[in-house]
Amino acid sequence: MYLKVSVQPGDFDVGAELQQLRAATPQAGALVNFVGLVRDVSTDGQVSEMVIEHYPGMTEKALQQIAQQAMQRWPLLGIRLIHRVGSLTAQAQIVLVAATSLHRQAAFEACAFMMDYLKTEAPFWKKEVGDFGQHWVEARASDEQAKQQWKLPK
Amino acid sequence: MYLKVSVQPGDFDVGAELQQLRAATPQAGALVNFVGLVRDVSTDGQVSEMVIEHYPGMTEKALQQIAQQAMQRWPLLGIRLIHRVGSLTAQAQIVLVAATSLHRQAAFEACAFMMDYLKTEAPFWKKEVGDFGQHWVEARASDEQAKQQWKLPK
Amino acid sequence: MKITILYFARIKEVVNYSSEDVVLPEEVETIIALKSWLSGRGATWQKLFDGSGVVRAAINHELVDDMATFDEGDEVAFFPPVTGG
Amino acid sequence: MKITILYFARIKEVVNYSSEDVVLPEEVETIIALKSWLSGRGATWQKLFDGSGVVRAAINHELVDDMATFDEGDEVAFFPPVTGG
Repeated sequence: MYLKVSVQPGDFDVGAELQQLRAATPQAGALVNFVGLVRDVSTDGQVSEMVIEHYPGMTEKALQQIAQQAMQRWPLLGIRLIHRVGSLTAQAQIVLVAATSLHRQAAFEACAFMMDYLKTEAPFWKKEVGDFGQHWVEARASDEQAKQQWKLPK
Repeated sequence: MYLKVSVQPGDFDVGAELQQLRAATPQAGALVNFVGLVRDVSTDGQVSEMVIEHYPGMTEKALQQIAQQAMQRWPLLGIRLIHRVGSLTAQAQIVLVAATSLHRQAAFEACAFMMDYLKTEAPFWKKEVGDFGQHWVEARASDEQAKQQWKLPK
Repeated sequence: MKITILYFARIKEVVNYSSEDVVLPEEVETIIALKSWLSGRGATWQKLFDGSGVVRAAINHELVDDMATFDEGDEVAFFPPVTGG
Repeated sequence: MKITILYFARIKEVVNYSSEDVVLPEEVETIIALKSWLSGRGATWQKLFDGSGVVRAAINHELVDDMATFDEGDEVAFFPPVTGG
Protein backbone atom coordinates (compact mmCIF):
# COMPACT_ATOMS: atom_id res chain seq x y z
CA MET A 1 0.00 0.00 0.00
CA TYR A 2 1.45 3.31 -1.17
CA LEU A 3 0.45 6.64 0.39
CA LYS A 4 1.91 10.07 -0.19
CA VAL A 5 0.52 13.38 1.06
CA SER A 6 1.81 16.88 0.30
CA VAL A 7 0.81 20.39 1.35
CA GLN A 8 2.74 22.87 -0.76
CA PRO A 9 2.66 26.36 -2.27
CA GLY A 10 3.99 25.14 -5.62
CA ASP A 11 2.03 23.78 -8.54
CA PHE A 12 1.97 20.06 -9.40
CA ASP A 13 2.22 18.17 -12.69
CA VAL A 14 -0.82 15.87 -12.82
CA GLY A 15 0.67 13.63 -15.50
CA ALA A 16 3.91 13.15 -13.57
CA GLU A 17 2.10 12.55 -10.28
CA LEU A 18 -0.14 9.90 -11.80
CA GLN A 19 2.87 8.29 -13.44
CA GLN A 20 4.60 8.08 -10.06
CA LEU A 21 1.51 6.63 -8.39
CA ARG A 22 1.20 4.01 -11.11
CA ALA A 23 4.89 3.13 -10.88
CA ALA A 24 4.44 2.59 -7.13
CA THR A 25 1.39 0.34 -7.66
CA PRO A 26 2.10 -1.64 -10.85
CA GLN A 27 -0.69 -4.17 -10.13
CA ALA A 28 -3.31 -1.44 -10.57
CA GLY A 29 -6.11 -1.97 -13.09
CA ALA A 30 -7.84 1.32 -12.28
CA LEU A 31 -6.71 4.85 -11.56
CA VAL A 32 -9.15 7.60 -10.57
CA ASN A 33 -8.19 11.15 -9.83
CA PHE A 34 -9.78 14.46 -9.06
CA VAL A 35 -8.29 17.91 -9.67
CA GLY A 36 -9.86 20.98 -8.05
CA LEU A 37 -9.35 24.25 -9.90
CA VAL A 38 -9.68 27.95 -9.04
CA ARG A 39 -12.88 29.21 -10.68
CA ASP A 40 -12.68 32.70 -12.10
CA VAL A 41 -16.17 33.71 -10.97
CA SER A 42 -17.65 33.92 -7.50
CA THR A 43 -20.97 35.12 -6.11
CA ASP A 44 -19.56 38.66 -5.97
CA GLY A 45 -17.90 38.87 -9.38
CA GLN A 46 -14.71 38.12 -11.26
CA VAL A 47 -11.96 36.42 -9.24
CA SER A 48 -8.34 37.34 -9.95
CA GLU A 49 -6.65 35.59 -7.05
CA MET A 50 -7.38 32.93 -4.48
CA VAL A 51 -5.46 32.84 -1.22
CA ILE A 52 -5.49 29.57 0.67
CA GLU A 53 -4.68 29.71 4.35
CA HIS A 54 -4.04 26.54 6.30
CA TYR A 55 -3.08 25.22 9.72
CA PRO A 56 0.46 23.92 9.24
CA GLY A 57 0.98 20.56 10.89
CA MET A 58 -2.72 19.83 11.20
CA THR A 59 -3.35 19.85 7.44
CA GLU A 60 -0.84 17.09 6.73
CA LYS A 61 -2.21 15.06 9.63
CA ALA A 62 -5.82 15.55 8.52
CA LEU A 63 -4.99 14.45 4.96
CA GLN A 64 -3.13 11.40 6.27
CA GLN A 65 -6.13 10.44 8.41
CA ILE A 66 -8.55 10.88 5.52
CA ALA A 67 -6.35 8.69 3.30
CA GLN A 68 -6.11 6.06 6.02
CA GLN A 69 -9.87 5.95 6.46
CA ALA A 70 -10.19 5.42 2.70
CA MET A 71 -7.64 2.60 2.84
CA GLN A 72 -9.61 0.88 5.56
CA ARG A 73 -12.87 1.08 3.64
CA TRP A 74 -11.76 0.17 0.11
CA PRO A 75 -9.23 -2.30 -1.32
CA LEU A 76 -6.86 0.38 -2.60
CA LEU A 77 -3.32 -0.03 -3.84
CA GLY A 78 -2.15 3.58 -3.67
CA ILE A 79 -3.22 7.10 -2.75
CA ARG A 80 -1.72 10.46 -3.69
CA LEU A 81 -3.00 13.69 -2.12
CA ILE A 82 -1.69 17.19 -2.82
CA HIS A 83 -3.19 20.44 -1.57
CA ARG A 84 -1.72 23.81 -2.44
CA VAL A 85 -1.60 26.79 -0.09
CA GLY A 86 -0.84 30.48 -0.56
CA SER A 87 -1.73 32.71 -3.48
CA LEU A 88 -3.20 31.11 -6.62
CA THR A 89 -4.49 32.66 -9.82
CA ALA A 90 -7.73 31.86 -11.65
CA GLN A 91 -7.73 28.39 -13.25
CA ALA A 92 -4.80 27.28 -11.10
CA GLN A 93 -4.78 23.78 -9.68
CA ILE A 94 -5.69 23.60 -5.98
CA VAL A 95 -5.94 19.97 -5.06
CA LEU A 96 -5.17 16.51 -6.41
CA VAL A 97 -6.77 13.36 -5.05
CA ALA A 98 -5.78 10.12 -6.77
CA ALA A 99 -6.20 6.43 -5.99
CA THR A 100 -5.31 3.15 -7.68
CA SER A 101 -7.03 -0.20 -7.20
CA LEU A 102 -7.54 -3.51 -8.98
CA HIS A 103 -11.10 -2.65 -10.04
CA ARG A 104 -12.61 0.74 -10.73
CA GLN A 105 -15.32 0.94 -8.08
CA ALA A 106 -12.91 1.13 -5.14
CA ALA A 107 -10.87 3.94 -6.69
CA PHE A 108 -13.99 5.91 -7.73
CA GLU A 109 -15.64 5.68 -4.33
CA ALA A 110 -12.43 6.34 -2.40
CA CYS A 111 -11.68 9.52 -4.38
CA ALA A 112 -15.20 10.87 -3.89
CA PHE A 113 -15.00 9.96 -0.18
CA MET A 114 -11.63 11.63 0.29
CA MET A 115 -12.83 14.84 -1.39
CA ASP A 116 -15.98 14.92 0.74
CA TYR A 117 -13.89 14.52 3.90
CA LEU A 118 -11.18 16.92 2.78
CA LYS A 119 -13.83 19.58 2.10
CA THR A 120 -15.19 19.33 5.64
CA GLU A 121 -12.30 18.18 7.86
CA ALA A 122 -8.99 19.44 6.50
CA PRO A 123 -8.07 22.89 7.86
CA PHE A 124 -7.82 24.97 4.69
CA TRP A 125 -9.63 28.27 4.14
CA LYS A 126 -10.07 30.04 0.83
CA LYS A 127 -10.21 33.78 0.33
CA GLU A 128 -11.24 35.13 -3.07
CA VAL A 129 -9.80 38.42 -4.35
CA GLY A 130 -11.29 40.31 -7.28
CA ASP A 131 -12.79 43.58 -8.51
CA PHE A 132 -15.26 43.24 -5.59
CA GLY A 133 -12.43 43.41 -3.05
CA GLN A 134 -11.93 40.21 -1.08
CA HIS A 135 -14.03 37.74 0.85
CA TRP A 136 -13.68 34.42 2.62
CA VAL A 137 -15.37 31.57 0.78
CA GLU A 138 -18.38 30.31 2.75
CA ALA A 139 -18.60 26.65 3.66
CA ARG A 140 -21.31 24.92 1.63
CA ALA A 141 -24.01 22.93 3.39
CA SER A 142 -23.92 20.51 0.44
CA ASP A 143 -20.35 19.54 1.38
CA GLU A 144 -21.43 18.59 4.89
CA GLN A 145 -24.34 16.59 3.42
CA ALA A 146 -22.00 14.87 0.98
CA LYS A 147 -19.90 13.74 3.93
CA GLN A 148 -22.91 12.41 5.83
CA GLN A 149 -23.69 9.90 3.09
CA TRP A 150 -20.46 8.03 3.92
CA LYS A 151 -21.34 7.52 7.58
CA LEU A 152 -21.33 3.85 8.47
CA PRO A 153 -24.17 2.44 10.58
CA LYS A 154 -22.97 2.15 14.19
CA MET B 1 -20.01 21.97 -24.03
CA TYR B 2 -16.85 20.24 -25.23
CA LEU B 3 -16.82 16.58 -26.29
CA LYS B 4 -14.04 14.59 -27.90
CA VAL B 5 -13.98 10.83 -28.47
CA SER B 6 -11.12 8.75 -29.88
CA VAL B 7 -10.63 5.07 -30.67
CA GLN B 8 -6.98 4.51 -31.47
CA PRO B 9 -4.15 1.94 -31.37
CA GLY B 10 -1.66 4.46 -30.02
CA ASP B 11 -0.99 5.37 -26.40
CA PHE B 12 -2.20 8.66 -24.88
CA ASP B 13 -0.55 11.18 -22.57
CA VAL B 14 -2.94 11.65 -19.63
CA GLY B 15 -1.37 14.93 -18.54
CA ALA B 16 -1.60 16.43 -22.04
CA GLU B 17 -5.17 15.19 -22.53
CA LEU B 18 -6.33 16.68 -19.23
CA GLN B 19 -4.55 19.92 -20.08
CA GLN B 20 -6.43 20.09 -23.38
CA LEU B 21 -9.77 19.35 -21.73
CA ARG B 22 -9.16 22.07 -19.15
CA ALA B 23 -8.12 24.56 -21.84
CA ALA B 24 -11.40 23.85 -23.65
CA THR B 25 -13.45 24.34 -20.47
CA PRO B 26 -11.74 27.16 -18.55
CA GLN B 27 -14.75 27.71 -16.25
CA ALA B 28 -14.22 24.25 -14.71
CA GLY B 29 -13.85 23.95 -10.97
CA ALA B 30 -13.60 20.15 -10.99
CA LEU B 31 -11.90 17.59 -13.17
CA VAL B 32 -12.36 13.85 -12.66
CA ASN B 33 -10.76 11.18 -14.73
CA PHE B 34 -10.41 7.44 -14.86
CA VAL B 35 -7.60 5.46 -16.49
CA GLY B 36 -8.01 1.72 -17.08
CA LEU B 37 -4.78 -0.28 -17.17
CA VAL B 38 -3.76 -3.74 -18.39
CA ARG B 39 -3.32 -5.94 -15.32
CA ASP B 40 -0.46 -8.41 -15.51
CA VAL B 41 -2.35 -11.24 -13.84
CA SER B 42 -5.52 -13.03 -14.91
CA THR B 43 -7.42 -16.02 -13.60
CA ASP B 44 -5.16 -18.31 -15.64
CA GLY B 45 -1.76 -16.78 -14.88
CA GLN B 46 0.69 -14.12 -15.90
CA VAL B 47 -0.46 -11.86 -18.76
CA SER B 48 2.13 -10.65 -21.25
CA GLU B 49 -0.14 -9.10 -23.85
CA MET B 50 -3.71 -7.90 -24.19
CA VAL B 51 -5.35 -7.72 -27.60
CA ILE B 52 -8.39 -5.49 -27.91
CA GLU B 53 -10.72 -6.16 -30.81
CA HIS B 54 -13.48 -3.70 -31.66
CA TYR B 55 -16.26 -3.00 -34.13
CA PRO B 56 -14.97 -0.04 -36.14
CA GLY B 57 -17.63 2.59 -36.67
CA MET B 58 -19.86 1.29 -33.91
CA THR B 59 -17.31 1.91 -31.15
CA GLU B 60 -17.03 5.65 -31.89
CA LYS B 61 -20.80 5.91 -32.10
CA ALA B 62 -21.32 4.01 -28.84
CA LEU B 63 -18.82 6.22 -27.01
CA GLN B 64 -20.49 9.35 -28.41
CA GLN B 65 -23.88 8.12 -27.24
CA ILE B 66 -22.57 7.30 -23.77
CA ALA B 67 -21.02 10.78 -23.50
CA GLN B 68 -24.24 12.39 -24.67
CA GLN B 69 -26.28 10.52 -22.09
CA ALA B 70 -23.87 11.75 -19.40
CA MET B 71 -24.22 15.33 -20.69
CA GLN B 72 -27.99 15.09 -20.42
CA ARG B 73 -27.90 13.80 -16.86
CA TRP B 74 -25.21 16.01 -15.32
CA PRO B 75 -24.21 19.68 -15.72
CA LEU B 76 -20.89 18.95 -17.39
CA LEU B 77 -18.59 21.35 -19.20
CA GLY B 78 -16.41 18.87 -21.07
CA ILE B 79 -15.86 15.18 -21.73
CA ARG B 80 -12.86 13.37 -23.15
CA LEU B 81 -12.99 9.65 -23.98
CA ILE B 82 -10.17 7.57 -25.42
CA HIS B 83 -10.17 3.81 -25.91
CA ARG B 84 -7.22 1.96 -27.34
CA VAL B 85 -7.46 -1.07 -29.63
CA GLY B 86 -4.96 -3.62 -30.86
CA SER B 87 -2.07 -5.18 -28.98
CA LEU B 88 -1.15 -3.79 -25.55
CA THR B 89 1.45 -4.90 -23.02
CA ALA B 90 0.98 -5.38 -19.27
CA GLN B 91 0.48 -2.08 -17.41
CA ALA B 92 -0.38 -0.25 -20.63
CA GLN B 93 -3.16 2.31 -20.61
CA ILE B 94 -6.42 1.05 -22.14
CA VAL B 95 -9.01 3.73 -21.58
CA LEU B 96 -9.35 7.33 -20.45
CA VAL B 97 -12.63 8.82 -19.26
CA ALA B 98 -12.49 12.44 -18.14
CA ALA B 99 -15.09 15.10 -17.36
CA THR B 100 -15.03 18.70 -16.16
CA SER B 101 -17.80 20.53 -14.31
CA LEU B 102 -18.32 23.50 -11.99
CA HIS B 103 -18.66 21.29 -8.91
CA ARG B 104 -17.16 17.90 -8.23
CA GLN B 105 -20.25 15.73 -7.86
CA ALA B 106 -21.29 16.00 -11.51
CA ALA B 107 -17.84 15.05 -12.80
CA PHE B 108 -17.48 12.15 -10.35
CA GLU B 109 -20.87 10.66 -11.12
CA ALA B 110 -20.57 11.19 -14.87
CA CYS B 111 -17.19 9.42 -15.03
CA ALA B 112 -18.46 6.44 -13.03
CA PHE B 113 -21.60 6.35 -15.21
CA MET B 114 -19.63 6.49 -18.47
CA MET B 115 -17.33 3.67 -17.36
CA ASP B 116 -20.29 1.49 -16.33
CA TYR B 117 -21.93 2.05 -19.71
CA LEU B 118 -18.71 1.68 -21.67
CA LYS B 119 -18.08 -1.68 -19.97
CA THR B 120 -21.46 -3.04 -21.05
CA GLU B 121 -22.40 -1.23 -24.27
CA ALA B 122 -19.30 -0.29 -26.25
CA PRO B 123 -18.21 -3.06 -28.66
CA PHE B 124 -14.70 -3.85 -27.44
CA TRP B 125 -13.48 -7.34 -26.60
CA LYS B 126 -10.32 -8.19 -24.69
CA LYS B 127 -8.16 -11.23 -25.24
CA GLU B 128 -5.39 -12.00 -22.75
CA VAL B 129 -2.18 -13.69 -23.87
CA GLY B 130 0.31 -15.25 -21.46
CA ASP B 131 2.15 -18.38 -20.43
CA PHE B 132 -1.28 -20.08 -20.30
CA GLY B 133 -1.84 -19.46 -24.00
CA GLN B 134 -4.67 -17.05 -24.75
CA HIS B 135 -8.28 -16.56 -23.74
CA TRP B 136 -11.09 -14.08 -24.22
CA VAL B 137 -11.87 -12.07 -21.11
CA GLU B 138 -15.28 -13.02 -19.73
CA ALA B 139 -17.88 -10.31 -19.19
CA ARG B 140 -18.38 -9.67 -15.47
CA ALA B 141 -21.89 -9.81 -14.03
CA SER B 142 -20.83 -7.01 -11.66
CA ASP B 143 -20.43 -4.66 -14.65
CA GLU B 144 -24.01 -5.30 -15.73
CA GLN B 145 -25.17 -4.72 -12.14
CA ALA B 146 -23.15 -1.50 -11.95
CA LYS B 147 -25.00 -0.26 -15.04
CA GLN B 148 -28.40 -1.14 -13.61
CA GLN B 149 -27.93 1.27 -10.70
CA TRP B 150 -28.03 4.20 -13.17
CA LYS B 151 -31.43 3.26 -14.63
CA LEU B 152 -33.91 6.09 -14.24
CA PRO B 153 -37.44 5.30 -13.08
CA LYS B 154 -39.73 5.24 -16.12
CA MET C 1 -33.50 -9.42 -48.97
CA LYS C 2 -29.77 -9.00 -48.93
CA ILE C 3 -27.87 -7.96 -45.80
CA THR C 4 -24.29 -7.99 -44.54
CA ILE C 5 -23.49 -9.93 -41.38
CA LEU C 6 -20.39 -9.22 -39.25
CA TYR C 7 -18.96 -11.46 -36.53
CA PHE C 8 -16.63 -10.41 -33.74
CA ALA C 9 -14.32 -11.87 -31.09
CA ARG C 10 -15.10 -15.40 -29.92
CA ILE C 11 -17.98 -15.69 -32.38
CA LYS C 12 -15.76 -14.72 -35.30
CA GLU C 13 -13.38 -17.50 -34.23
CA VAL C 14 -16.23 -20.02 -34.08
CA VAL C 15 -17.70 -19.23 -37.52
CA ASN C 16 -14.18 -18.72 -38.84
CA TYR C 17 -14.78 -15.55 -40.79
CA SER C 18 -15.57 -11.96 -39.99
CA SER C 19 -18.25 -11.02 -42.52
CA GLU C 20 -20.55 -12.32 -45.21
CA ASP C 21 -23.31 -11.07 -47.48
CA VAL C 22 -26.42 -13.20 -47.33
CA VAL C 23 -29.67 -13.28 -49.29
CA LEU C 24 -32.51 -14.11 -46.94
CA PRO C 25 -35.96 -15.59 -47.56
CA GLU C 26 -38.72 -13.00 -47.25
CA GLU C 27 -39.90 -14.08 -43.79
CA VAL C 28 -36.47 -13.60 -42.18
CA GLU C 29 -36.50 -9.99 -41.05
CA THR C 30 -35.88 -10.11 -37.28
CA ILE C 31 -32.75 -10.96 -35.32
CA ILE C 32 -34.43 -14.01 -33.81
CA ALA C 33 -35.49 -15.25 -37.26
CA LEU C 34 -31.99 -14.65 -38.60
CA LYS C 35 -30.46 -16.65 -35.74
CA SER C 36 -32.86 -19.48 -36.48
CA TRP C 37 -32.13 -19.33 -40.23
CA LEU C 38 -28.35 -19.38 -39.61
CA SER C 39 -28.79 -22.33 -37.19
CA GLY C 40 -30.13 -24.29 -40.16
CA ARG C 41 -26.61 -24.28 -41.61
CA GLY C 42 -25.42 -27.00 -39.26
CA ALA C 43 -24.09 -27.94 -35.85
CA THR C 44 -21.60 -25.06 -35.46
CA TRP C 45 -24.29 -22.48 -36.08
CA GLN C 46 -26.89 -24.29 -34.04
CA LYS C 47 -24.57 -24.41 -31.03
CA LEU C 48 -23.75 -20.72 -31.45
CA PHE C 49 -27.37 -19.68 -31.17
CA ASP C 50 -28.73 -22.38 -28.83
CA GLY C 51 -28.78 -20.02 -25.85
CA SER C 52 -25.82 -21.66 -24.07
CA GLY C 53 -23.78 -18.50 -24.61
CA VAL C 54 -25.04 -14.94 -24.83
CA VAL C 55 -24.91 -13.55 -28.38
CA ARG C 56 -25.56 -9.85 -28.68
CA ALA C 57 -26.68 -8.21 -31.89
CA ALA C 58 -26.44 -4.81 -33.53
CA ILE C 59 -28.19 -3.41 -36.58
CA ASN C 60 -26.34 -0.58 -38.32
CA HIS C 61 -24.16 0.04 -35.24
CA GLU C 62 -27.02 0.11 -32.71
CA LEU C 63 -27.35 -2.55 -30.02
CA VAL C 64 -30.70 -4.31 -30.47
CA ASP C 65 -32.68 -7.16 -28.95
CA ASP C 66 -33.95 -10.33 -30.60
CA MET C 67 -37.21 -8.78 -31.81
CA ALA C 68 -35.53 -5.95 -33.75
CA THR C 69 -36.12 -5.91 -37.51
CA PHE C 70 -33.67 -5.07 -40.28
CA ASP C 71 -34.07 -3.94 -43.90
CA GLU C 72 -32.44 -4.53 -47.26
CA GLY C 73 -28.79 -3.48 -47.20
CA ASP C 74 -28.53 -3.30 -43.40
CA GLU C 75 -25.42 -4.31 -41.51
CA VAL C 76 -26.18 -6.87 -38.81
CA ALA C 77 -23.48 -7.84 -36.31
CA PHE C 78 -23.25 -10.73 -33.84
CA PHE C 79 -20.82 -10.66 -30.94
CA PRO C 80 -20.32 -11.85 -27.36
CA PRO C 81 -20.96 -9.54 -24.35
CA VAL C 82 -18.51 -6.67 -24.60
CA THR C 83 -15.46 -6.50 -22.31
CA GLY C 84 -13.82 -3.16 -22.98
CA GLY C 85 -12.80 -0.48 -20.53
CA MET D 1 -2.84 25.79 33.28
CA LYS D 2 -0.99 27.30 30.39
CA ILE D 3 -1.98 26.57 26.79
CA THR D 4 -1.35 28.05 23.35
CA ILE D 5 -4.32 29.25 21.31
CA LEU D 6 -4.18 29.65 17.53
CA TYR D 7 -6.70 31.53 15.38
CA PHE D 8 -7.22 31.08 11.64
CA ALA D 9 -8.89 32.73 8.67
CA ARG D 10 -11.87 34.99 9.43
CA ILE D 11 -11.45 34.43 13.17
CA LYS D 12 -7.81 35.48 13.05
CA GLU D 13 -8.94 38.70 11.34
CA VAL D 14 -11.55 39.33 14.01
CA VAL D 15 -9.26 38.84 16.99
CA ASN D 16 -6.44 40.50 15.06
CA TYR D 17 -3.68 38.08 15.90
CA SER D 18 -2.84 34.49 15.07
CA SER D 19 -1.68 33.04 18.38
CA GLU D 20 -1.34 33.65 22.07
CA ASP D 21 -0.25 31.85 25.20
CA VAL D 22 -2.81 32.05 27.98
CA VAL D 23 -2.81 31.00 31.61
CA LEU D 24 -6.24 29.66 32.52
CA PRO D 25 -8.04 29.34 35.84
CA GLU D 26 -8.20 25.73 37.02
CA GLU D 27 -11.85 25.15 36.07
CA VAL D 28 -11.28 26.06 32.42
CA GLU D 29 -10.34 22.75 30.82
CA THR D 30 -12.94 22.18 28.09
CA ILE D 31 -13.44 23.95 24.78
CA ILE D 32 -16.82 25.26 25.87
CA ALA D 33 -15.34 26.65 29.12
CA LEU D 34 -12.50 28.24 27.16
CA LYS D 35 -14.94 29.90 24.77
CA SER D 36 -16.86 31.26 27.74
CA TRP D 37 -13.67 32.45 29.46
CA LEU D 38 -12.49 34.21 26.27
CA SER D 39 -15.95 35.81 25.87
CA GLY D 40 -15.31 37.54 29.19
CA ARG D 41 -12.65 39.67 27.47
CA GLY D 42 -15.26 41.91 25.82
CA ALA D 43 -17.67 42.47 22.95
CA THR D 44 -15.42 41.21 20.13
CA TRP D 45 -14.87 37.91 21.87
CA GLN D 46 -18.42 37.59 23.04
CA LYS D 47 -19.70 38.07 19.49
CA LEU D 48 -17.21 35.53 18.19
CA PHE D 49 -18.51 32.79 20.45
CA ASP D 50 -22.20 33.75 20.70
CA GLY D 51 -23.25 31.01 18.31
CA SER D 52 -24.11 33.37 15.44
CA GLY D 53 -21.23 31.90 13.44
CA VAL D 54 -19.85 28.38 13.61
CA VAL D 55 -16.45 28.21 15.34
CA ARG D 56 -14.69 24.89 15.07
CA ALA D 57 -11.96 23.81 17.45
CA ALA D 58 -8.95 21.52 17.40
CA ILE D 59 -6.74 20.27 20.23
CA ASN D 60 -3.22 19.28 19.19
CA HIS D 61 -4.23 19.07 15.51
CA GLU D 62 -7.35 16.96 16.10
CA LEU D 63 -10.83 18.30 15.37
CA VAL D 64 -12.86 18.21 18.60
CA ASP D 65 -16.29 19.18 19.85
CA ASP D 66 -17.19 21.61 22.63
CA MET D 67 -16.95 19.05 25.42
CA ALA D 68 -13.36 18.03 24.64
CA THR D 69 -10.78 18.65 27.35
CA PHE D 70 -7.21 19.88 27.01
CA ASP D 71 -4.15 19.69 29.22
CA GLU D 72 -1.20 21.84 30.23
CA GLY D 73 0.89 22.76 27.21
CA ASP D 74 -1.75 21.78 24.63
CA GLU D 75 -2.28 23.67 21.41
CA VAL D 76 -5.91 24.72 20.96
CA ALA D 77 -7.07 26.22 17.66
CA PHE D 78 -10.24 28.10 16.73
CA PHE D 79 -11.30 28.50 13.12
CA PRO D 80 -14.35 28.82 10.86
CA PRO D 81 -15.73 25.83 8.93
CA VAL D 82 -13.03 24.69 6.51
CA THR D 83 -13.30 25.48 2.79
CA GLY D 84 -10.41 23.68 1.12
CA GLY D 85 -10.45 21.33 -1.82
